[in-house]
Amino acid sequence: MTYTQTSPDHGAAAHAGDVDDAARVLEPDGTRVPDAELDPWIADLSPHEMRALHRDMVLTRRLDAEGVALQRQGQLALWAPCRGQEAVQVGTAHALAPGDFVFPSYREHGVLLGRGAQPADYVLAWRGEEHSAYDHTTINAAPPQIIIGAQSLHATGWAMGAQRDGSTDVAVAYYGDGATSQGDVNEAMVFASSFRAPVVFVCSNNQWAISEPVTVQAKYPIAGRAPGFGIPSMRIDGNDALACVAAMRWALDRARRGEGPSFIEAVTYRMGPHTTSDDPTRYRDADEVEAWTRRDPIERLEAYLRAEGMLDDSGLDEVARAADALAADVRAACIGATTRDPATLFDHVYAEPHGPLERQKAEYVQYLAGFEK
Amino acid sequence: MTYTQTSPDHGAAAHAGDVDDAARVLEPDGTRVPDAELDPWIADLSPHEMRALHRDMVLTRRLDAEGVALQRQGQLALWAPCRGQEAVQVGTAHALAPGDFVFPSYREHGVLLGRGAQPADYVLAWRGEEHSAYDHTTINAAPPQIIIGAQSLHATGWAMGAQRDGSTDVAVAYYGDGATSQGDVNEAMVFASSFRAPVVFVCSNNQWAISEPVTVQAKYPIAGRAPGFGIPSMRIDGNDALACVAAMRWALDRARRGEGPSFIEAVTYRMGPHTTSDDPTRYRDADEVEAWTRRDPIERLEAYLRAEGMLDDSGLDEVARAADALAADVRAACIGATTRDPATLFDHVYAEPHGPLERQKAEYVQYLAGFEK
Amino acid sequence: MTTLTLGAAINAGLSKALETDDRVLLMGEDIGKLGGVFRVTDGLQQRFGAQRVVDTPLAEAGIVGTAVGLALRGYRPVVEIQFDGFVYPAFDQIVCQVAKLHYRSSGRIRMPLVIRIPWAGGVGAAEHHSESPEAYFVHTAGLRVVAASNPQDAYVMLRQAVASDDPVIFFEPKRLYHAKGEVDLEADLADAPPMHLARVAQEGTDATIVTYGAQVRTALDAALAAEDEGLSLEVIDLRSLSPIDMNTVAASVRKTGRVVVTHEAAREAGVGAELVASITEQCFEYLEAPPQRVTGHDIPYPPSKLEKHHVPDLDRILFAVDRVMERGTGSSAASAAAIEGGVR
Amino acid sequence: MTTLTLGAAINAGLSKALETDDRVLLMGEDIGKLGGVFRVTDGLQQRFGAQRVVDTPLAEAGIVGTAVGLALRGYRPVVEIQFDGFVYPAFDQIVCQVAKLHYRSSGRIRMPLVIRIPWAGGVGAAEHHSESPEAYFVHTAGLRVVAASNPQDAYVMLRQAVASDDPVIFFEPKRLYHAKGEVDLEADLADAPPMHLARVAQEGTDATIVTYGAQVRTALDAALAAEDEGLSLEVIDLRSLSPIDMNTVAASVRKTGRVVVTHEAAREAGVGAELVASITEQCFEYLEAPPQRVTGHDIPYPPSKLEKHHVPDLDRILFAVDRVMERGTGSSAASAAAIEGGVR
Ligand SMILES: Cc1ncc(C[n+]2csc(CCOP(=O)(O)OP(=O)(O)O)c2C)c(N)n1
Ligand SMILES: Cc1ncc(C[n+]2csc(CCOP(=O)(O)OP(=O)(O)O)c2C)c(N)n1
Ligand SMILES: [Mg+2]
Ligand SMILES: [Mg+2]
Repeated sequence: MTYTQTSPDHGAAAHAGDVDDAARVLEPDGTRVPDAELDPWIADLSPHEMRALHRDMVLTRRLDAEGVALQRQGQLALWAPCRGQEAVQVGTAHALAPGDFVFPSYREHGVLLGRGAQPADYVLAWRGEEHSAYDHTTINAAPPQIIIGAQSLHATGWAMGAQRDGSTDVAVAYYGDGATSQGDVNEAMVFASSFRAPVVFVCSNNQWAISEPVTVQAKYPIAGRAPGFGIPSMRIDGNDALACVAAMRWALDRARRGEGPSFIEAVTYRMGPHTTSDDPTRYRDADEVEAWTRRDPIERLEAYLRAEGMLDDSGLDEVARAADALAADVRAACIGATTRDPATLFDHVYAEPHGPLERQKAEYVQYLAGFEK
Repeated sequence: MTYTQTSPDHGAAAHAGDVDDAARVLEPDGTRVPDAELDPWIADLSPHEMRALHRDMVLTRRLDAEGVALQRQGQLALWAPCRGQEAVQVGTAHALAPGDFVFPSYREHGVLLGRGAQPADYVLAWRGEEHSAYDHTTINAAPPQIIIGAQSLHATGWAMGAQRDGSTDVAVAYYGDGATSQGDVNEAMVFASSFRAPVVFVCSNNQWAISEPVTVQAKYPIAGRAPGFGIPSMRIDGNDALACVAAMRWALDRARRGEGPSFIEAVTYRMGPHTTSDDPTRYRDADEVEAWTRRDPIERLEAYLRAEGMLDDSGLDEVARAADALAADVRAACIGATTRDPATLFDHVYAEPHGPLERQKAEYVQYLAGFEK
Repeated sequence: MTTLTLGAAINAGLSKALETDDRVLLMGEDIGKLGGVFRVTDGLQQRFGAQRVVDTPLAEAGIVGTAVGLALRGYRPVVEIQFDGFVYPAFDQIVCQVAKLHYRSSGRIRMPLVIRIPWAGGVGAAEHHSESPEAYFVHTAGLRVVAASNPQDAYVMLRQAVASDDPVIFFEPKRLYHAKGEVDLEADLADAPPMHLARVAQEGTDATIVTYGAQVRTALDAALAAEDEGLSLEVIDLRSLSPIDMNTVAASVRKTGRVVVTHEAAREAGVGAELVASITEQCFEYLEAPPQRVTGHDIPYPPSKLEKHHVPDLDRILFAVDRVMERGTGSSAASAAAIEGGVR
Repeated sequence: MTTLTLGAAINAGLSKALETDDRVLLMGEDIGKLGGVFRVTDGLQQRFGAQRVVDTPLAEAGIVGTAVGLALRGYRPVVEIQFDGFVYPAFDQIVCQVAKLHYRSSGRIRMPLVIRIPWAGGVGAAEHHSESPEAYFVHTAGLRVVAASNPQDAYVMLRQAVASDDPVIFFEPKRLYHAKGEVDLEADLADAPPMHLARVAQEGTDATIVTYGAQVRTALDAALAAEDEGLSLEVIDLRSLSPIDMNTVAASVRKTGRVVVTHEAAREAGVGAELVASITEQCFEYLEAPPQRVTGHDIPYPPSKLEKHHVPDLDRILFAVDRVMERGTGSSAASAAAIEGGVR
């Protein structure tokens, strides 16, 4: 539903983590249910596209599992798992046009996949070889952002630029529930609203910011904030890939028609630890995790596609093989990575010549050479 | 009204500067009109209290005029006039209990008056003698804040302390429409809501942030933001002193009863320049200013009190004399101020002993002494 | 040549930049109709429109953060921070994003951003309006930091900053906004000295004063006063604070053997510390006396009635000159007090 | 005496502070149930309750800004910033409010705030997780800045910081969190050396190494390696970065005449610049060679696979020692390479 009301009295009943009142078109068991606001946006979604959604979610999950495994094996320094959040990542990315530009956080592996990332793109930063592995212009994605919420302003500024260029390109900022507490994220709403910038804010409310439940950040549904800034919002079931496509299309369409920013809160769940360094058993109940396994986004779409006859065992096999192939490629890209020459440390600090730093580089190179004698 | 709805569609009609839909109990001509939400809070307001409100507004205006005059005469470096905003400043301050603590911006002269400031308290900072003239514990007011919005967090933290102390003291943050764009102000709403802190946010929407109209900060009424954070808000006519008392009592009462933060948007107008350094003719129309003279907060209450027989010429004379006396005291405190010994420059950087700085002080004092020989 | 104030020279530089490159845009608080609180952007919105001279919401992180996004989209934003003391809310965006994005992206992303900051004290302003935050940015790798001391440099360096593909923190000494000088508005940028070079503002042989921004004037006044004492002081205007042009500084120190560094910012870990450290490292055997720092005290900026005791003046510089000359301290300083009235 | 890791020593210090003074409270992200991402606050929420060990919303300006308000109400907040790189959103509140409120109020307001920052690199972390921002705070008047290098100091200095009526930025060298040492948990705070004093970590006569934080270990290792070369190095652990205990530093430099300053932060206008400048000013006639700085390069912190080339190690320190000793550079460094494996 379009979020137009945030009465404190109404809110007292709602809870920032509730998923029941979020909009969806697929029930957890895959049953298709109508939603007047979402349905129009996916009326034309072909079986082919739905299968692609399913496939990309499976690929994302497989890739994510590979990231965890590579970290366990000492090949990566760290990994931030996205298991459970495949629908919102893949679904929203699916709705994008090539010219759109995404500003992801560190956990948006499914978004990168949707943008056409190459195997090495997923892992080199986590391995510590590069701060950002991919070329932002190739996949139209900014480097993954670690400073929580900072990218929301970058997306807004990029959108202001797109607007000035007279293009219909849209910027998308991805961030979590925790990020909504940051000043930057709120300032982004102010700027986006004030300038009617063609930007979409996608908040993946995965219920946790490391060990803090979403209720530390918000008492009432996060989607209720944007309207106060003049930004219409939708609160959707983030484990329903079709709802995610629909909401994203609604938002992108508004942006392309010059109606400015929109906000999407996708209610989902972080099934794994915050990162491979984290131990969630210290702060959350197994019951809660268990309950969310029954809302799995992949099983949900799979059940629907099977019931509708759009996907069968052989299709699933094919997807599983593609997923394994991707994982193998990622693994190869990771293990095959070599660390660059230390002299390159000094490169790209500045785009233009910088004498003192060039001297520091020369001195360090000379110093290193001393060991080779 | 309690702000519970901020539909973008509804909002498209509303305008962040509109005053017509703000709640009031006095029309601009002083006619008393009913308001179901405000009325109960001022049902017991005595003629004596209403006269005090009027008197404090007149004193504030006179004091403010003296500040401008002192600046013109070179006695002050700068002054930020509050003319036109007396009702919200005096009205909200009037509702406070002694133990409450205010966190003002630089323009809240009427709030300081309500807190019992002494003549020198208004001017010494503007003269450049001190950063903050008054003792915060005497008038329960933090130093006036120049970093826009920063005090909203201080108020929230203070309220968290009051809460821990089990007291019923309430913190009040005062800021302008421009401040609502700052990250700090939004983070303050997050913290206040999350911890149910007994804090009241009073936003004086005086339509301008220096040269920028409020529409640069907000497309829709600012009061619509707080509910999204789980904070109920009221949007009131900030030139109606009685409405200001009522709204503040509503908010304080909530805080004291443990119901947490509230937000008040008082729609008012900055009749003068931003500061004495500013030239508003560069950016706003005389017509607009002219229109607002017809909504004068003092005339409005005066008309009402006269019509009700609560105030007569002799009462007005007495108020005028008190105002002149205050202005004379302020002038005397200002002109009589002396600049402190330069050696004190080094004092109070640290609360505890600091060898290197003490040596810097000693060296500078010795250096100065060299000129006296 | 045209006679312009420093403020007008920057205005002319901005105007030229907007004219020359349609990817340049200005952003800030009150820079449009009002023309900025110092009128530095006066008339620009009227001339170039509100899409290119943008009054932003009141949020510095927002201004710099959206400018980062605009740069990613190919724009060259020139951001105004209204006063020195209001840059801190944008510090995170400047340090983690503006300064690092080129490096973080292995050179793929460029950040041709200029952040203009009306800067430093001596104008009788209120709290937070007289800050000297330059050392924070000098310590931050990835940023270039410059400070103009006269209208000609202000005009040229502003245009160089806009043309640079690196982010530039551009400090404007606000107490010189009304100082006048000759500006060559037509000169070719390619002929101008590059932004990163220091300038010998006055030649001398007995000692070197290294400084920047508004203190250059004070140093020149000090050099004039010292002449009466028979002292020949060389004054170096750094212009670029990061990188520092140590070639020019070291050449001077090797010549004079004595050096006074002066700035308004606090001493502890300030730009003066870097200068004294680098000078010592590079000119150790030439130094005839320990370098002296004449800086703001290690205190928050004081109330304006007392600021004349904080901002280093002619006397304090001469006092330090006496020390590096190893003369009885205080003599020339006290005698110079007579002419101090005319200095600031 | 108890053997504790540095992290556990801080935990013990926090626990003691919470126990001793009920106006003390802890605030930060994930410090409650989780006990912090480094487990430094482990068990404290369980023991002291959620009103005193507070999981805050994810907003650093908010954390520090509300702590300011709590201090105004008479509390003594101890704030945790989760990682060094996340302190910048709070920079405005720290510089304009925390550091200045005592001064701004002519001493009427006190800011007994501690801001704990897990700090610096060498642990293979992701971007923004290995920053060394100390110079920003050292340059800011009104703050005290300290850095512990061992469990005993960590325990005592944490408690001194909490007891101080001034705001203290408390840097915790994260790569030493698991380093063990003896801690006297019962000792009287009054008997401990004051927080602002440096410590001679090792006595020596040929040259002085001045450092702080995790680099103290590296410097001690370098001193050990240098012994084999017949060199006696004195190592000074600053402990307090603002103010710097120049008495201890200068006494050592006057003795040795030669000095190497090392830290992980970038060189330009870093704490090392202040040290070299102050040493030169105060010990000029004792210096036999120009002081050397061994610092992180003037680059953003690199990707972790390359960090060993950024964080100064034993070899780089010895290389600099050779230079201050005016010996053929590189000799002892190269020979020391053999034992480097065991160092970090
Ligand atoms: C400015 C900043 N503060 C703190 C952190 C540390 N941190 C990393 S992730 C995280 C939680 C983020 O939660 P959320 O926004 O919900 O995203 P999620 O991890 O759940 O995807 C925190 C506190 C950070 N990276 N940046
Ligand atoms: C962080 C910060 N940025 C900019 C300024 C400069 N400034 C001072 S007052 C002001 C406008 C404030 O407008 P508003 O919040 O509406 O308050 P008003 O002055 O109207 O009372 C600005 C931009 C400042 N003081 N602090
Ligand atoms: Mg989350
Ligand atoms: Mg205003």
